[in-house]
Amino acid sequence: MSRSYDRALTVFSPDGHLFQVEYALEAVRKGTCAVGVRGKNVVVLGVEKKSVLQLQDPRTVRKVAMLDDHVCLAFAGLTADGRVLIDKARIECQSHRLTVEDPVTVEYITRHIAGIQQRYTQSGGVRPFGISTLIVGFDPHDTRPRLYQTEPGGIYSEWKANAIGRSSKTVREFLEKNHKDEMSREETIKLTVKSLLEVVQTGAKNIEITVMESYGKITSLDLAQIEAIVAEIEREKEAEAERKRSRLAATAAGQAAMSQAAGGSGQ
Amino acid sequence: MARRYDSRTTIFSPEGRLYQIEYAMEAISHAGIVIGARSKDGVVLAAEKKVTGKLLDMSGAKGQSYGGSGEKIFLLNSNIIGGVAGITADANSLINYARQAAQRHLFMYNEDIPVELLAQRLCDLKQGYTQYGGLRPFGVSLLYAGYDPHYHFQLYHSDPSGNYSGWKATCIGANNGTATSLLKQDYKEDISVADAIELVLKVMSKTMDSTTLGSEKLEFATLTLDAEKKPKAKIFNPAEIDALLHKHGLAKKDEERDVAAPVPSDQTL
Amino acid sequence: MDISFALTGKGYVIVAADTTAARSIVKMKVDEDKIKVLSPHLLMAYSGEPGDTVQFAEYIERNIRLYHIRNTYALRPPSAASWIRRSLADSLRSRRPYAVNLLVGGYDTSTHTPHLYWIDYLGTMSEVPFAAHGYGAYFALSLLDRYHDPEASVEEGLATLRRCLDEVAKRLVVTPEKYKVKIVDKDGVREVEI
Amino acid sequence: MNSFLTRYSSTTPEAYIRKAKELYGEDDDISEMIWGSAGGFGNLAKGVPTFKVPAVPDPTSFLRMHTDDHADPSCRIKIKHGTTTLAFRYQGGVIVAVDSRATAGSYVASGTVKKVIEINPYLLGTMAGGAADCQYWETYLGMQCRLHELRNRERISVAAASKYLSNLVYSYKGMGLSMGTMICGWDKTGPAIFYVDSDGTRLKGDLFSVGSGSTFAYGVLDQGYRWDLTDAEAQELGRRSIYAAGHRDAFSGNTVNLYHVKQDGWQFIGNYDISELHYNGPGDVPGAPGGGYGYDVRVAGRTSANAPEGQ
Amino acid sequence: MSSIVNNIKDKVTGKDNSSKQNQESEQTFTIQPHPAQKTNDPRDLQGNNFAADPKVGAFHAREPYIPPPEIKNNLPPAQCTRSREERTRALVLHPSTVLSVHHFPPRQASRYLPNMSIMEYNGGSVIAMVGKECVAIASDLRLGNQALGISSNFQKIFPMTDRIYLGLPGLATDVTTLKETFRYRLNMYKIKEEREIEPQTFAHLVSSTLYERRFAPWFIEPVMAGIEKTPSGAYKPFIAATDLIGCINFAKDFVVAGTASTKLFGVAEGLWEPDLEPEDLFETCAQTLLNAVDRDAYSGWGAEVYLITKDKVIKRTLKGRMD
Repeated sequence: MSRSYDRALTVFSPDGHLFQVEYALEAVRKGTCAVGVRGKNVVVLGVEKKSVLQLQDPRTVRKVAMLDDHVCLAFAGLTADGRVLIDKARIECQSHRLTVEDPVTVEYITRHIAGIQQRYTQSGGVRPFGISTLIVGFDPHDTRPRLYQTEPGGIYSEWKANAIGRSSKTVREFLEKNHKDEMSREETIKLTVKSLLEVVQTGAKNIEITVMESYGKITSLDLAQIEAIVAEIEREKEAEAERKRSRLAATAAGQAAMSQAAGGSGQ
Repeated sequence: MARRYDSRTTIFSPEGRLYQIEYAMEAISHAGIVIGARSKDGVVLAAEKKVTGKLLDMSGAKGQSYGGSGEKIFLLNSNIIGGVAGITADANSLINYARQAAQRHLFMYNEDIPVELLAQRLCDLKQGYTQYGGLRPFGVSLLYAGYDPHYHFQLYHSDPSGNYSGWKATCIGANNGTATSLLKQDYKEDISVADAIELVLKVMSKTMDSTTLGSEKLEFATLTLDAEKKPKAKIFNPAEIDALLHKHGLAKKDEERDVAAPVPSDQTL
Repeated sequence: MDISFALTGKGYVIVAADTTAARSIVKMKVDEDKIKVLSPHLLMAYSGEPGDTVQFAEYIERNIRLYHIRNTYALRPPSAASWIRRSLADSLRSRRPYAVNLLVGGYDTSTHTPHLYWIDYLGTMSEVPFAAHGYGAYFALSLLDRYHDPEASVEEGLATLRRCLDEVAKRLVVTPEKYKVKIVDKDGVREVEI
Repeated sequence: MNSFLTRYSSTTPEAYIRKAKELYGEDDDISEMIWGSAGGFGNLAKGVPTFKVPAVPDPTSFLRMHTDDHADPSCRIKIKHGTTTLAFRYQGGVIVAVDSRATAGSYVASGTVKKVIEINPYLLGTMAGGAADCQYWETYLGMQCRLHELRNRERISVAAASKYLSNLVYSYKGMGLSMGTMICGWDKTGPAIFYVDSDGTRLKGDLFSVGSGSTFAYGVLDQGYRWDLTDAEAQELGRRSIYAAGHRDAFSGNTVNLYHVKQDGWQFIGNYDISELHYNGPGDVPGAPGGGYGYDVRVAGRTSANAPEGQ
Repeated sequence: MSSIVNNIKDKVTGKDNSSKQNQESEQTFTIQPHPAQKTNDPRDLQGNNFAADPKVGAFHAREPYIPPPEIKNNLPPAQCTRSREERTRALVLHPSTVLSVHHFPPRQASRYLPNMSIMEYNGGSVIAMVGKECVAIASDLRLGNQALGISSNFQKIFPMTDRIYLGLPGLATDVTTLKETFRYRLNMYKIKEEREIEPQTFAHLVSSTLYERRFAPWFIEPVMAGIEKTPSGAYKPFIAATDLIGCINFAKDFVVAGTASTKLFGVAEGLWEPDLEPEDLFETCAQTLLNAVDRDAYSGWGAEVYLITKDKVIKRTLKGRMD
């Protein structure tokens, strides 16, 4: 009889689950992958981009949204929900400036977004937002890059690197293995691309990279730049594989030699 | 199992899907097709009418004014025309909303609403209908063909979920797969509006169930710039549509008709 | 006693405003910037009732910025000016109207045209080739009738502005000593010394 | 003696003296005062003309209350304010230029007012403020100047004439006289201009403009003014400055009257319709640049738009 | 200056600084009964047709004066030496623009006395005149800030439909606001009704829009002109004006408003005659406006005339005095 509680959102199931929130997370897992990585003075957002169809206008396909001069957001999940939530966040950014003059801190706007998401899990008659977000930026008068994540349930948390959306688990594991503190701009971008390549098989044309270097300084890499990075990664992999192969070959040769020697000596 | 989650819109299924939206889209795929194509000097919309019949009174069709030509294509603002596929009653309410939104923008900013902004306004409404309780989504997809000084001629598509995207050429409704591949094949960058008209009509004639086209089954509209560089929407009236089809050799070939003295086209069956 | 001037030229608008913040007979500040940059190609000089000016200007600034962030493109100068005018006209019939006079100058990148709007605290708006608010208007308008050239280069435009400032310095009883001057053209906004 | 001056003007020196004479019963004598410089120049009446004043205890405040003295637009005695007049001195003499509009409220009562008063062949007075006040007192001044000439066998200096006028109007201060005038002429010292107003201000200077449109006239005048202007340039500057004021100021306009004061007296240069100046300019006159003065006419066909080539 | 500023602020916001002041301003808000409509005069209400008798009705709208035929037909021909074409050329600044060619498928000043300092703040005047199957509406182009001229290109006449034009003299901020309000309302009307509004209906829309602000009015006295098609297919000229709270005055000859209205009345009384042909109407209207605003300090700085005939609208910008 689980029938009744997975519909009324404010109700717990007997075993303490909020099913709709969990199902919303499923919607997120269906969404395209987004990765955020923090370096020493830089924070990078990478998103997996659906292929732009031949007749589609590429201008209108946007996954990374500016919230204010110094805060960017990428989301995974239902696009329409994302647009509506982003709009609410943008209004808050300007409203905050108007009332207290200072721009929002990254944590403030994250908390605000998470708060909205939480309200939609508790209020009557609404379903949760089917999106997770990665929010990156710099606080005013601060050089530390920030990276936050929010989830449909309204949870938010700060990260050194994280991923949301399709295969985010794989990517997160990859990041856990490869992330280092104090990475340079290039290293951070490369790690972002590399981690995305874990899930994006089609390469550079389906990757979008946004780099934030300091307060208000945001750049998007163009296709050529991303292709160059991908090529470099390929080359490294190649070299790595080559090394491995040659090491293997060497080992094999060594073993062969040894066994031969052994055999020879045995003979 | 899925049955439980597909009956109410505001509910995620365990797989994270919103079935009502998907079903709404299903409804659209049975609707009469609407094709749009953008060119550097104009946008074109064509639509297949489903409500036809000998006794249907089309004399009230207004052509140029807000009335639109009836079922599928409507003037949303002086710079935007909309084509709808889906539940007609839902569409009427959305069109009304769009027109009001456009007028409010004009009132506040003294300019025609930018095309993408109007699409967004409508999508915000549609999204709301997928998130708030007790409502079902709008069973309507729309094509917006418009002009604004920011991005010039534009073509957008919005669906029941509240998603929208911009296109060079696209279509909604029945047989959209066939039409899309035809469009892909024949669409070229930098085509002129005359080419776009031809392309749309050609795709239309190949996609529609009936083999020949006529004004009783077709709605047609273009948006171009006039001599003063102001957007000019033209929703064709039945006679103009027939003339257009005739020009492109797509008109109904009726052997029984007296070729020497063609019957005025709006009196044909 | 605020004074502001603005004039168009070939592909640009120059906006100038004095930098004095006065209260009663006291100068509270002599380097106040009374020209807001609303968007990459839009400037607004404001003057009038102290308090109202900054409150209103910030309200406008944030809303224009919000429009920009929401739509990725900024409002074009004619639309922005219309919206600002409406805000003032609405406020006029509210419980406490803003008493702010504005000069809105912008460059429309889609039509390659500079626009300048004269707006007063009642919400009266007129598009003009040159404009002034405050007592400076009574000296500068006839001068600009005589010397303004819509096709002037930036240097010529600044020279004409210089004439206005000199005239005010010469004839007006209480003259501001410093002006802030900003130019908007196809490349955006920049500040110049005069 | 029902002289208004003796009764109500207590500030001027002549009033003190006259009051004293009255006290000592010398009233009916022809006092030597009238032969002196302060007593008027031998006019037929005693001293200066006399006027009826309101029969109230304090006529000054009574008049102030009911006269349009800039502050109260709903008062009973309306005085014409709209005007633009200007005069400037340069190497070639004095240029005097005025408009010709008279307004009563928003009504344009006349478009052909003569606002330059030709005091005598060497002196001009301009008129701003109360038309009647200006006309009366400057005409009266002309009379006195002529008497001065006859008595002293030389023309009165501009300084002296303006001082005389200033003293006269000052004695009525606070009673609602309204005038702002420039006395212009050429005397032994060369060209001279004095600004005299009903407050009692009297200023010597090179360049003045008076009236509601004066700021507009200044805007053009100051920018074009140099001591070494040629006669043609100077006349053009005067014309153009009044045009500027007539254009921008609702209470100035209709026509420009232009005078040039030279060593041998003043000369009337011309009357120009301001609308005609706007559309077509002054015609074939010295100094005219050709074409209309109007901004729209001047910049017709020019545009601030700078679309790249080929658009 | 500041007293005017405050005055205007208070007027437009309808703010009462003190109840006494409020009472005073309220006292000026009188509407005299509209002559063309039923008054609340008991004689009207009791069905005694006494007031309707033109000779005795105190508020009866006077019909335009039409001279008897023996006078009209025996008038000497005009003594003007120039042809009408020549005269038109002299009057017009730019070549005339044909705005749209369309195919058809008593004067009583209503005297709701406004606070004149507000009505005169920006200046401007409008006149509309009836001709034979045509109407003309004309305005000056000045925008002032009291005595200071700001712009010589401030339009006060706006097309509402292809054949209805609305003139809005008064406080300039309200000119813009009302122009936009009417555009919005008419567009919504068009969307809902799927047809253009008719002049009579439009007049009532104007009236009710103004009366919405009965106690904090828009400082505008609208004048409208258009051509309507009667059910019998004839073309009927239409002009009307309202006061600033919407009392409609349907006139048969001409209506005026703005700072030069008194002067316009005077000149129009002298120049207007019934059944003028379009070009004659244009000349009459243009001359009336130009000569009236020349006597008004707050109006002028150029003028424009819209001549609306049964098949087209012609706009002409006049060469007016620029002082």
